[in-house]
Amino acid sequence: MIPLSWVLVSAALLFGLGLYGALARTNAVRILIAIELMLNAVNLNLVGFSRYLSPHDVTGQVFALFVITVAAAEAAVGLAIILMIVRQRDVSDVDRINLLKW
Amino acid sequence: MTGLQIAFLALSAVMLFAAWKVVTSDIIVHAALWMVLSFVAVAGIFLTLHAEFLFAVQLLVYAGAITALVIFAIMLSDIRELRGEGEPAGAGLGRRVRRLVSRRLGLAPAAVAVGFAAVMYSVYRATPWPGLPPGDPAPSTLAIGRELFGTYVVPFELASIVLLVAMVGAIVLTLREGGREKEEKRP
Amino acid sequence: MGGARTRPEPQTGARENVIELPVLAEGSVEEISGRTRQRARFRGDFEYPGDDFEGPNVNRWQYLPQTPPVEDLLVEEVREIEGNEREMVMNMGPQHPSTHGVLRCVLGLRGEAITRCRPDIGYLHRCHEKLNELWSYQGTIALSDRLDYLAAMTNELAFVLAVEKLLEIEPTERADYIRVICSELQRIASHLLFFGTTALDLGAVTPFLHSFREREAVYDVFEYISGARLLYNYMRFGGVRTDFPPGTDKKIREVLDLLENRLPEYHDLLSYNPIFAVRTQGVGVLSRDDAIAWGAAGPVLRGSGVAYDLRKADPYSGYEKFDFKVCVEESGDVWARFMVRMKEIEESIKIIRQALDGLPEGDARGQVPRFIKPPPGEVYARVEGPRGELGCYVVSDGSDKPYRCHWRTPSFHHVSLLEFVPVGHLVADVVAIIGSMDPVFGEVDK
Amino acid sequence: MTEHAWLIVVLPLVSWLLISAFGRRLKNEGDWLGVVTIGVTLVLSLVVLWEVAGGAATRVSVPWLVMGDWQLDMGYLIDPLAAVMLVVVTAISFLVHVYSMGYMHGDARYRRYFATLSFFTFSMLGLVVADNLILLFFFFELVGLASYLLIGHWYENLGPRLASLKAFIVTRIGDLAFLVGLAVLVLATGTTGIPELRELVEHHQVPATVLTLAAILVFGGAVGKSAQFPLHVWLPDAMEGPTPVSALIHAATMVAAGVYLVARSFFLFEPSATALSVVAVIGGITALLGATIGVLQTDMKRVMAYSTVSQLGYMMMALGVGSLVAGMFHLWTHAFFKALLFLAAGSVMHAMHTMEMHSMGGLYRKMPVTAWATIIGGLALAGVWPLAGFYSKEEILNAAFYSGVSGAGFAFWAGVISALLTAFYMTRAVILVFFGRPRDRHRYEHAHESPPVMTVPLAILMVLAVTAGWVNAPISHHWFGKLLGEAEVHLAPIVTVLAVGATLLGVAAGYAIYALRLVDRRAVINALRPVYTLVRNKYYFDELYNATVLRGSLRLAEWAAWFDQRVIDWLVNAVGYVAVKLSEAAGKFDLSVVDGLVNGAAAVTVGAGRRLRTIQTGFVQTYILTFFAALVVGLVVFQLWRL
Amino acid sequence: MPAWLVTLGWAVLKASLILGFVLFNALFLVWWERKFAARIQSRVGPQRTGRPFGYLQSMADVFKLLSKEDVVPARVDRWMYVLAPIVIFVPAVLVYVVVPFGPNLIVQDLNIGILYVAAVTSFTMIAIVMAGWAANNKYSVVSAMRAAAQLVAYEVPLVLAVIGPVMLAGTLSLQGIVRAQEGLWYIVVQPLGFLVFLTAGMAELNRAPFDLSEAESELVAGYNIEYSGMRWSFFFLAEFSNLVAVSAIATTLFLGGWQAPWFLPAAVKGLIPPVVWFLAKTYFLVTVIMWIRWTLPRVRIDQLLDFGWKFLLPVSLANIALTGLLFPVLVRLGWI
Amino acid sequence: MEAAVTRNRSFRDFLIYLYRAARAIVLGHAVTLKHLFRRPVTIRYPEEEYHATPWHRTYPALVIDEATRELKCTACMSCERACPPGIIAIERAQGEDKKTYPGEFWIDMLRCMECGICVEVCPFDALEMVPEYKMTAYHPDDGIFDKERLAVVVRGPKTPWPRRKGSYLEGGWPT
Repeated sequence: MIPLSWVLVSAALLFGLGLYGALARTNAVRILIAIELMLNAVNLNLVGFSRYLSPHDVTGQVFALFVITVAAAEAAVGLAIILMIVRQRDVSDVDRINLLKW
Repeated sequence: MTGLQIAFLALSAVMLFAAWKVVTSDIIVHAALWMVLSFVAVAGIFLTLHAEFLFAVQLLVYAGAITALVIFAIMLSDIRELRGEGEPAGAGLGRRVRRLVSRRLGLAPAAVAVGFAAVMYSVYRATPWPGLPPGDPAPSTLAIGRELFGTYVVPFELASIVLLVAMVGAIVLTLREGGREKEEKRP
Repeated sequence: MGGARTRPEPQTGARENVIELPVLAEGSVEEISGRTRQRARFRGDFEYPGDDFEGPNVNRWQYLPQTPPVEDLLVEEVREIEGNEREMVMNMGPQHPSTHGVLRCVLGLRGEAITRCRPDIGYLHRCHEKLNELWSYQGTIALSDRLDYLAAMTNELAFVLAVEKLLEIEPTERADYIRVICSELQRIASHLLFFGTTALDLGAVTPFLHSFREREAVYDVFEYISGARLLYNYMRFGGVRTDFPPGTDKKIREVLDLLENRLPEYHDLLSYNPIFAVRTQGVGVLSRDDAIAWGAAGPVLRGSGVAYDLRKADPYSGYEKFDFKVCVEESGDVWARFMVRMKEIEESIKIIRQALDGLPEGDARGQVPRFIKPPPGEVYARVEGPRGELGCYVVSDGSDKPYRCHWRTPSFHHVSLLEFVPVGHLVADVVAIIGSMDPVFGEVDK
Repeated sequence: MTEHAWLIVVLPLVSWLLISAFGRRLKNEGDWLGVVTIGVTLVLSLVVLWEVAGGAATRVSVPWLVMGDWQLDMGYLIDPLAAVMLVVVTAISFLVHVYSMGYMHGDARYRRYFATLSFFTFSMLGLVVADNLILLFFFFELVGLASYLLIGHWYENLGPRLASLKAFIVTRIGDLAFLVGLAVLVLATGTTGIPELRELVEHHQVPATVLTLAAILVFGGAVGKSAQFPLHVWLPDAMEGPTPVSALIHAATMVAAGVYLVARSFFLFEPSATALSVVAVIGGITALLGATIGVLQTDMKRVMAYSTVSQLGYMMMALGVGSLVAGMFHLWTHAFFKALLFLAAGSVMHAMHTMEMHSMGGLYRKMPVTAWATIIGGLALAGVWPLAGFYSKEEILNAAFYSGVSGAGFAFWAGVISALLTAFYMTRAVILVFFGRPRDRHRYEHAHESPPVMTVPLAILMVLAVTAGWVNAPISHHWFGKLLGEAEVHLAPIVTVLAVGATLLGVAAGYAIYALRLVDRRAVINALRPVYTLVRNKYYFDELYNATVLRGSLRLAEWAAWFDQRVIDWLVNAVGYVAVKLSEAAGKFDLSVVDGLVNGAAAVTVGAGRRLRTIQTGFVQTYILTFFAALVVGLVVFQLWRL
Repeated sequence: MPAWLVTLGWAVLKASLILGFVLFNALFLVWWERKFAARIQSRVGPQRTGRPFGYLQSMADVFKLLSKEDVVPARVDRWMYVLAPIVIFVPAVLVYVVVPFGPNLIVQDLNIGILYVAAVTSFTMIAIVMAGWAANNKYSVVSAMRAAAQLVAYEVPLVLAVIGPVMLAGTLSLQGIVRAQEGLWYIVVQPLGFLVFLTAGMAELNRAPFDLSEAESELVAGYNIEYSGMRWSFFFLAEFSNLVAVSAIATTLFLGGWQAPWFLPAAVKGLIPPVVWFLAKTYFLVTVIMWIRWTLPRVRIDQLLDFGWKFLLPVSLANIALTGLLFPVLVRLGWI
Repeated sequence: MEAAVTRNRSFRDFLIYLYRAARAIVLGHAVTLKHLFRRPVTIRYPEEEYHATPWHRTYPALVIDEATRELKCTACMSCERACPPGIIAIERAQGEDKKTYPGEFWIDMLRCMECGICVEVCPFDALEMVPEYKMTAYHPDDGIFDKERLAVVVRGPKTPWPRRKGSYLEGGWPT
């Protein structure tokens, strides 16, 4: 019998860690990893809510599935982009990929 | 405290520790492997929440596919990173702290992350959550299948299109111009 | 990096002295071997007293271009690769199961694709040619066994032919036939080993053991003929050491029948296996021009579409009397070299049968003194070994030891091909390519 | 057989797949496969028609897509309408397949051609048997796609390329209307199945306005596909495609799909007088339009094309005046004689390598079969007794004559005039092409009769062009009409007289002008110069579309600008004026305080902007950081607020 | 006795049973493969230890390995180096949790059984990458990358091949799939699926002709190049454990698991206990895989990936489509 | 039979290739299956032995004359001179009958290349290559064979041909 808040709190902590990773690290792959962590946190929330708020319904789990799908797609495309950047500019450090700068 | 609770706490401790190592470890391969551990722990938590199907999917997709992708990307991207030279090495707490603040964004990421978690925590604490309904739920696999192909058939199809597009996109992106036949494969 | 079709640019100053000879479309025998010699001279890896050889006391080194030691070249190159973020250096060998001995290939890798390959040799150097100068002619026969230890008979034959030229004697007819039989049996044995190691390189263990089983049968015959299984010391000036023991004919025919029964099995098991086909076809293509220009010989040359076989082109020991085909494949890849060798086994069987049928009576040993002192002079004799043109260059100063004995060994030239053939292939292909060159390091590191 | 009618649809699909996949390795690139398959489907269709005539009908429906509690079915509906249409489609398709074997011989994309032909047939048949509107729409689109592919078969040339695009885009406009109509229907009724809809409509469970709206929108689809005014412009251009394709698509099947669509959903139109009027008027206009333009075309195929437009107008008109049978009957007869005409034109083209009638002449001696085919087709088209066209045309005029739908009168007279013009231009075409002296000696020398593989279909079609009308003639006791559920036929003698008179007049005029040269054409043209110019330029439709579609947006923008300047500016100025007055009243205060504030605010903004610009570091991470920081702050504020 | 103790006791018992089975299998199969390969190669194979057939050879090897020095080379990534053998061994054992050895002989009949198998086996890749990376050896890194690419490439057709039986049985539970095959083994209706499964399974196992990651003639020994002694033997154990696991899963999915052949009369069926059937089929498949290993040469990595992505994947998809198309027919025939 | 690589071929060719490939693989498996039931060729050494030909050259042994029970060797030093690697060492001794005999006779078997030249040059047939291949030793020193280790009795006709006939010595120097 796990209280829902436990789930939510650990998800929040995981999200926070992922957020920190996504913000503080400069390697693009690592940022992607951190984003995956954040998505996992979201999934945890979804599954937790699904279990507690609508126990006879699996909507939350279905959404978590969709999140996983999107995460997979995101990982594929993101890593492909990173590879492309590395190939073109020979860096995987986002500090050196600052073409968005004004 | 029931066994389930102990299991949950242990799993989330592992998950959080692994996540912590993901963001702090110096060698990127280590980060990737810690990520796997974190994912596995999340899968375990899914199991404690009676989401068996998601447990399997989580393992398959994250621990299997995404990890492979990440490892490929690491191996193919930057050799300096592989050698652990990409970011200042950190042994010892002092060095680590110095690294924290000497970075471009300074302490701000940490502050934001902690702030976010804290706010969420306070929100969760303040909200009255419903208790757990009694009894173990029926296995959800069948229900998920029905939902996917019933109510959510359109999102499902969209998701598959997204995957397809991502696949094609990834292939197109990583394709070498002029074909690698010339450059690498065949003389 | 360019493909294998284009020769890599000279990487260091040492190569600037390479003379780019025009590639002739249909090179005559003399042209090809002459070019081979000439190229070999300037590659700076052995001394070759050619036209400007003036006598015993000439310091031959002065004619050679100043070549930095090989090791330095490699170190430089390794540094260069390591400086490149996208490339990785991989040392294949000298202790690698698939380099057929102690070859070290310094590979530059991008992913698994080879960007450059530098063969590094010399790990098995035994001062062979120097020993030749110290040992008597008699002992040199025994020593020449150790050159290409998988084809001892043909090594001996080359040396014996050279000395016979010096002595201006002819072997007996029976001896010639026996020499032919032994050479061809040796070719079969060597090619069987090639079959096995190729299979092993490509990951199939079973064909290896099967071919060794048959090779043992061939060695049984050798043992019966000469008393030794691997290093025979069988050839003698003017003949062979001993005549065939009684029953040899039957024994040899048994082995040939066995081989003819087993070869289809080999083909079923490996040659026509689709995996083997895709692993070898189109891999390691050596163009006809490159093959000629780089002094390739034997099956490697014939695999590139050059119908050049010393047994036909410059017959010795009465090969002109036998009916056999020169096996040629056009595609120049690993598969072609493999198939050339497999066909050669069949041709060798044919030759041996003919020789056994026509084995003349007579003495197998010439009337030659045991201790010889050939008149001063120099002579070059060559035979078609299992690996290609095996040449022996002997200089006599009239003493009982060769003044100089140089060996033109095919494997040496084939190893040099590794510099450009594997480029663009994958690591796994390097193994196949080395295997298809079938080098024996006894004759590479003389 | 009726319950296995899905075979009819599936066989061409299989043929398409097989030819696409293995055509390269089949004998003759697989053309025989298409011919055989379509032949089989023709036989099957005939069997189905036979059974349907005997009273059989079937509907099979299986769930296709289930979304929550709404499900979409997929199935087929075989009723007399569908059965008739099946026969038309398969028969023409079969003949065109056979004909194509000769016509397309040696084409670079022979296999692709046949594959697409099969694909088209499949789509068309699917359209015919579809039992619900969404499925029908689906096949409607597929038909459009196939048509696009076929028109653009010779895509190396600019003409076909543009024509295919034009056809595709113009029909898309109509399809859009159809789609909207479908949406309206689905929203109003919750079902798309045709029988269910009919049920609902017949029990008056659909509001009349919705019905009218839906009917007109659905008719929009038909307008596009059937080349009705004002979307008829694509059809003449579509003649750039191979001629057999024109015969198949632009005479018999695809353009008839619009008519069929209206017929299929006729129950939507029946209760709505407005919708019927719209259909009738549009049909009448189209008929007239096509006929008039056809008179002055010099390209043989274009004459046929405009004739088709005109005839399709006829069919629409017939439906509009409330006679399903007349429309379908004309569709039926028209399919045969127009296919015949097109194939004959193709045969001519095969021989002459041009379509320009002014470079032909005297071809009768060279290619009698083709000439006879054209003559018979022309006569049938003109409506000469006892050829097919006579019956159907008379039926239509009759229906219009008796109809109570408003606009029927216009339709009737439009029909009569069109009949006259039709007879005229067909006579003109026949005489110009086959009689007189050859105008292009070189081409004439090289002209020759087509191979049997092309003439045999012509012969068959000739027979059909003669006899197809008899199915709804007294001789067959109006079998066709009864099959489609028409009660009784009233034939007004006046109509017959008018129709026959118009036809004869037209033929006579044509003969007089072009064969006997009794009238100086130049004089007539000069007399009617403005009309001539207008018609000669196809009523400037293409130019109109250019002007409207291309420049419309520009004009709109200009107008908007004008409106902006004149109206809004005026308002603004007026307000400004008042403000100025007010400001003056409070001048000093303004100057000192308000200006100061405003300038201050501006300065603050500029300065802040200058400083904040540095936030735009170009690092995504910074942005995310800001975002989350803002989120955290916002959440904190929100929490505090709630407390 | 408290309930949790009972649970724990059972769990320990089951775990040790599985572990025992795995270890025994490895010992037996090492010997069996040696003998089998030897006979194929006209050799005799082990014969001394445990005369006359050398059946104690594996035991001797175990003792040898145990007594060997545990070398941890300099500059390895120590933690990963130490962990990798364990990480590779654990999923190899965990797979057996859902393998139905008999009607009641199963540790836990999960309702997502086959998904569980797929999920757990995908960890092998991580372990290999760990080992390859940790050893600080270029050969092993290349091998690890090969393994990762290979496993990703073959995971997909493997799972897709599984879908056929799952569709026919209508359940993900392995026990359920076995029970559904009472009337007919699925290999009869899923020959394509079986072949794809076996091929992809061999690739997952890193066994010849797909043993690229430990290609001894190219990468010397690949990811376990630096390992020695007991650590190395963990890789070895895992390999054989996985070999049996794949065979067992294939048996379960396609060969009717513990069911006796469906065409036998009931009386005959009763003679032999189900577990014997299961083991017989499994070992038969193991032998077949060995046979293939000792016959075929090794493919190249790009060919391997081509084969997986461009051949096996479409074939497995076609198999699914075919199954879907044939499903009604089979139902009508009463075959399922 | 031809196993072709599929590259840019049509689907039909691909099918043919597939068939050929499957056939070749099946044939290969048939070969291995056949071998499964063939007799192994292994010689299990201690139990079974390899019987080399009698004239197998393993190492040169000193022949004991069976009649006199003495070594035939006269310590003429021919072999020592002729040995290419120079691994024969003889200490000549003289008996009472003035006959020379080898006081010590060593052969460094670790370096012997078994060329048989010593046997060929021996004018007294006192050396013989023997087919005895069990020469293992525990210590490198044991690899240097002395007179006792080398002495053997050779029974029967060792070689199938007369040994002395047609010797090189009989020929003359070509002029």
